[in-house]
Amino acid sequence: MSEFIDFFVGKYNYWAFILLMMIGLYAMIAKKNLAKKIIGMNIFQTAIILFYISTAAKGGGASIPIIAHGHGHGLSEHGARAADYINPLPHVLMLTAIVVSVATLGVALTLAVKVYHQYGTLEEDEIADRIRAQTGGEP
Amino acid sequence: MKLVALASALLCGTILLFGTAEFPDFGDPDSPAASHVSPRYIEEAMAETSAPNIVTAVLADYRGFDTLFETAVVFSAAMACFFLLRIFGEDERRPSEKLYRHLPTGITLRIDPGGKVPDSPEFERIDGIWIPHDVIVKTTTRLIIPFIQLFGLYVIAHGHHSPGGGFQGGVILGASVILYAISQNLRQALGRMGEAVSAVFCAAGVFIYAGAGALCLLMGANFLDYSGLAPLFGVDAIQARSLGILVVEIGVGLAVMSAMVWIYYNLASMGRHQEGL
Amino acid sequence: MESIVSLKPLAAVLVSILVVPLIIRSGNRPNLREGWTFAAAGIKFLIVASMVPAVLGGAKLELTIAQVLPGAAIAFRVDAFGLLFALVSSSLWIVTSAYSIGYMRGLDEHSQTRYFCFFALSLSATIGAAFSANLLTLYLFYEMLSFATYPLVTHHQDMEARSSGRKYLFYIVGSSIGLALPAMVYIYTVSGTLDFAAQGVMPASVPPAVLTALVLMLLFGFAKAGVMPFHSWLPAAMVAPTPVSALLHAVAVVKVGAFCVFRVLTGVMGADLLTGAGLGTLVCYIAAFTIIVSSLIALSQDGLKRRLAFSTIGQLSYIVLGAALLTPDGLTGGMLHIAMHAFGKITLFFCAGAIFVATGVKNISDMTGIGKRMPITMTAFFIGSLSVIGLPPCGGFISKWFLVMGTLEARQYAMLVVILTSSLLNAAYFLPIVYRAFFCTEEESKFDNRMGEAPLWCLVPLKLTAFISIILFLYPKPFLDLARLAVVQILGGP
Amino acid sequence: MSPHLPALPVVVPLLSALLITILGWSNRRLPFPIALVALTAGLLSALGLMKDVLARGVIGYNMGGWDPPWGIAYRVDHLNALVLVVVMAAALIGLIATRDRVKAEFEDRIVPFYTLFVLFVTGLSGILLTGDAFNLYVLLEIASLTGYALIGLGEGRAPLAGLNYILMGTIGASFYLLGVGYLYLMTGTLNMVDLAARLPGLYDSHVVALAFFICLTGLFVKMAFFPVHVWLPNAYSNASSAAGILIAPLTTKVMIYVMIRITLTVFTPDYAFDVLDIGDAVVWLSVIAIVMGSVFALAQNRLKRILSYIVVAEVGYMVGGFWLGNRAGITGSILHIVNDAAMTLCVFLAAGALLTRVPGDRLIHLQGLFRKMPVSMAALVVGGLSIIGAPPTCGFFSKWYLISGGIDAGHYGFVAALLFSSLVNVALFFRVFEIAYYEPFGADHGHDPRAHGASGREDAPAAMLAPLVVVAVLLVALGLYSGDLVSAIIQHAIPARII
Repeated sequence: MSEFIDFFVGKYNYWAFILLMMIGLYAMIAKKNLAKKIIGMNIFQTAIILFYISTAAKGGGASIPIIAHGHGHGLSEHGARAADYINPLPHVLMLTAIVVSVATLGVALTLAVKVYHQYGTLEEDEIADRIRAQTGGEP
Repeated sequence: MKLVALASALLCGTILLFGTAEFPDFGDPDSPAASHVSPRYIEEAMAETSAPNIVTAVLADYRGFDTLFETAVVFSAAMACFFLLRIFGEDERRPSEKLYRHLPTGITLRIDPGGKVPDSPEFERIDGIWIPHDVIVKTTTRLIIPFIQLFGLYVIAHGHHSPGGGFQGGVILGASVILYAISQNLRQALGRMGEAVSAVFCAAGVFIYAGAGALCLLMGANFLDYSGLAPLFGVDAIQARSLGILVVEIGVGLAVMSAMVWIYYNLASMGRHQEGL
Repeated sequence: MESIVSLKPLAAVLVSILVVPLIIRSGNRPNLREGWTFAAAGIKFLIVASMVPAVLGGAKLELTIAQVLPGAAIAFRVDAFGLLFALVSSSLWIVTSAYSIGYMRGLDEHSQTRYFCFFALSLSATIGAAFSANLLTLYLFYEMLSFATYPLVTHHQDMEARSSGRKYLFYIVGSSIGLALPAMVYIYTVSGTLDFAAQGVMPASVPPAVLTALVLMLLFGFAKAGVMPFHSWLPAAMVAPTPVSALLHAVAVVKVGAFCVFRVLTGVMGADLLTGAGLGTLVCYIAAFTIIVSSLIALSQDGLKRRLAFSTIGQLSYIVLGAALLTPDGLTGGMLHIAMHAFGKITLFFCAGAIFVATGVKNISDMTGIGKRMPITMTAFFIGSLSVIGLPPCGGFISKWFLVMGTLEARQYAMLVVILTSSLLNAAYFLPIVYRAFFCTEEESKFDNRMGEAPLWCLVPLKLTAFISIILFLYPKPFLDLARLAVVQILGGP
Repeated sequence: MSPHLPALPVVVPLLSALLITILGWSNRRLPFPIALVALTAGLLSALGLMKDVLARGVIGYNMGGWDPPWGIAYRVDHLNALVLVVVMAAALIGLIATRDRVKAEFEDRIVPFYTLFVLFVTGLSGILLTGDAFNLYVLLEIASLTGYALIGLGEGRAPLAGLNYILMGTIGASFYLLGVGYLYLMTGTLNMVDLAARLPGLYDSHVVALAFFICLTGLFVKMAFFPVHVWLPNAYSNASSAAGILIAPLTTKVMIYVMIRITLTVFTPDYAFDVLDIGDAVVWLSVIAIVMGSVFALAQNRLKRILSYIVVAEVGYMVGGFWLGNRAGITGSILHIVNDAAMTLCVFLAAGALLTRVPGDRLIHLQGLFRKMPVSMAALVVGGLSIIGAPPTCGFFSKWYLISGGIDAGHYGFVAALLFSSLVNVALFFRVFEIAYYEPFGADHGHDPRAHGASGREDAPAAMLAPLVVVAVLLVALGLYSGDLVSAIIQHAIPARII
């Protein structure tokens, strides 16, 4: 039992991201409303961002990756130690991923607006009904 | 459908959980991620790029190429919104009546489609959802906006030393314009920062970034190798990197700000740039 | 045996492709258009004929177009057998072109420009197949021929043409992609080459079961050979205009199929390998079955062209049989039969077409007494029949003679019986037509006594081919020499 | 050649896309020439790269002057140089051919259209050249986002199709990102070569296997591999014909390249084919993909939908061929990337040309088009024959290698699926040809066409026909030169240990 608790406690960050991801995936597949699907998509992306960020953490008092007293001309007299700062790379990567997810969200919302314009609804089954009414069932 | 969704989500989750057993623990300082590539950034970034904020150094220099395309993603998203949504001219499905407000008296005229439009400067065209009295909101935002913008500039400029940089600063700047648009109205915001300005600024921001990289090429260095710009700045190679980072951060800030504003314009008014939020 | 690099094979193939744009350009000036066709046909025949001396001298003319796969290029190699086939097809193109003019104009058919274009393309494909140096090139031209003839088969563009066209494609393309292609790739995988070589290219390590499967896949895969049960496209394709049926379905298309089977059995598999595995006999029996059954079906057909079609199916299997006998005389007989049957059968088709142009009659039962109205046509028909049956004084006798010798040589006495039986059946379905045409009472005759032959453009070609059929009996030397040489080349003699 | 050549195929289009917006905003005549110059330069630099690679082997290029694995490095070898040339050429031809269509379909949106399209090409060429797994994700998103936008603006159901494309595409890209994250977690690096160097010690780790599966799943979504193909048919068939022509030949092919790259370079063939030993399973999946793609195509009654489902089946060809894991199969797969790009371009371009003169792409609209638009139909025939796999068009040769790979691997199910799909393609295309060949003459057989008016010929504008004819000729040329292509380039793109 204690092993299990160790396992769980030691890796709770991964549990959290997996849970978020499942929520996002569920929303994308199960929800009929396109806006909710888009929200699910965003949750899904956020879960992955959480995963990356959590890998950057370092125990033992590591600080944010900004070198203290780093002002002035930068030669290596400051001598930063890797263990003192958390891993900057995942943060960099996720800055990019956040921007990408925002951009995707923007385009997705744009298309949702267009769909709403066209069919007057964002419910998938109602849209399907309208399409059937318009085209007489042909694809 | 719900069952299928639940099943696939659970399946996906279980498979992923199964993998976590071999993961390094949370915060493990000896994990491969913490010990292979990243130590060099922490230990050398200051010496190599003269930027104490390691995230900025990695973002804009070591992995500056990623960031260039990150900016391009923002630009393409804004362009995509414009491409998909923008409706030019009058919306044919709703031939709109036009509303004009006589400024001195506050009287609103409704001009039916095809009617004569008053062309005196005393008349201002307004939207149907125009709300006359929102003095508190308008005044407060007018007071706040300059400070927001100042802070945005600070965040861009201070990205070397503190959390911040082009993206963050750009978003803050963009937010200030969006706040203006929300508190006043879309028409006025467009008057301050028109669509063409947003579009060209957005492209120009990315162009500054990519152009800086291309300039390095012209100077004989690799793409985005700012040390090649040293002769232009008149400083040594490491300082040149630091300055190069600043230049691209400015470009990013410009692009992100304009992109935010531009996306807002199109989304808020469904591409008609009138009757919007 | 020397090899000469020569552009002639390519030129022979290209000449009828290059003429297509000219035909299209002069589409609204029929005389000029047909002039181009004749020019191309003449040039093609001359090019082909000019290769005869070199080939008879034992040389092979070669040209590699593109090395598309390691060990398998798109390449031409003119050997005696290919040249024999090319000689037959290119000479008959000239005749058929003349006949086409008479037929198409006589019936005022639509889309004649398209017709002549695809005709030219089909001829390119046929010559290309004849000169192929390997199975890959052969397959290329085989497929090209399939697609180029589709618009010809469906020329009438009515419902019947459409369904026949579908059937045609289904059988021809379906079998070539579904059976021949995988077999080819398999052969390539195990042997690393697809070249035709004396005694084949198959390594001895291939297990007999696989070998049997390959032979059957290729035999049926080249469905243009019309071996049963892959034959029923042929009668269906008779909806095409008669010159198409004549050239393509009695000469070019079906002979390409038989040619492919011949090449596969002799050039890819190899005579010794097949004999060793007993596969020659297997193919013999399949061919024999086709010969007998198709002759029996032909007996019951009333449509003249359909009867000819079933006759063709049987005659094609003679060629396959000849190849499968795997003895020198059998092979010679098979090859000669390509030529002899071509001249005989094309005469018959020309006659069928001429009858249709002149009288509009398609069924044999309506032809009673037609001999008095169209004596020249029916005389030619008689000569053609004799050639196909294999009686002197016609060329067909010679090829059949060699086939019979081949069966004896191979000790396949059952096949001897088959050939003889089939000859009787041939006679039984052809001669009554001639008999009815000439010998009937006034009351029975469905035509009055006025002479009424088809237009001259139709008449001259069929006289010519009938005449050649007789000449070939008296003077078979060019073809016989080529065939004998080809047998030597195939069996890998000195 | 300049040492900076590897940067150019990405940098030049990127800068040009921005210039299109900056300069084109006030002058609507500029976008097309700028795009033309950009893609021409892109193609030339791609050809230059190809030449360099042939002469010198693998070329590396460090962005920002930082050595890998700290910086982002480009790595050009035979494989991506080849695909880059294909992508650039297809994009350039598409650009020229669609000029009039774009003018007609997007008259107010010329600037964003060309900006997005050039960015799309930028993203693709970046994907092809990059040697960094995360950089690939960013570029993937560039290409996807612009693709969503270009496809989303069409008629009818285009926005809905675009939205579904976004949802699925994002799942795919996110899965890829997650897989890269797992790799990063286990190795601490993102550079492909460095990953490959550090992975062998971890081959028995479940996480690495999981990372591989996650990446692969994500890429399957992106390349529209059955059964996660559902976004593709709607997206491609509803897109405007210009967008369809420009996008359809490229996206799936580049995704297949990514799969090959990840499998061969990052995970190495030892791991993918021997340690994991999933080749057989994936090939069976692709058998299903091929068969289902073909069957679905049969059920369609619109030309562009037929073509879209054929694309789905063709994806199965390439995935299956690659996962056969032998030289012939992988050769076939890579060759098919080249050929399928050309074939898809040809048929979509032909469909686009037809759509300039007929009201819609339902099969019934195609009646009598052989007479009306002979050149466009002839090109469609060539494209169709190539997709069927008739020699000497290029489709035959890649199919040849694929079948031969299937026989080598003893995977007869795959061989059967390929043949089945060829036969279905015969049925599909000849149904189209038949309709285009017969209809108006069906009723009055033997009728003299001159009565219909010989001047009924009304083909697409020459500006569209010329590129179309070029592509059709290219299909045959590619076929004839496929031997050289394989021996000079593709053989070097496959690791030597694969036999």
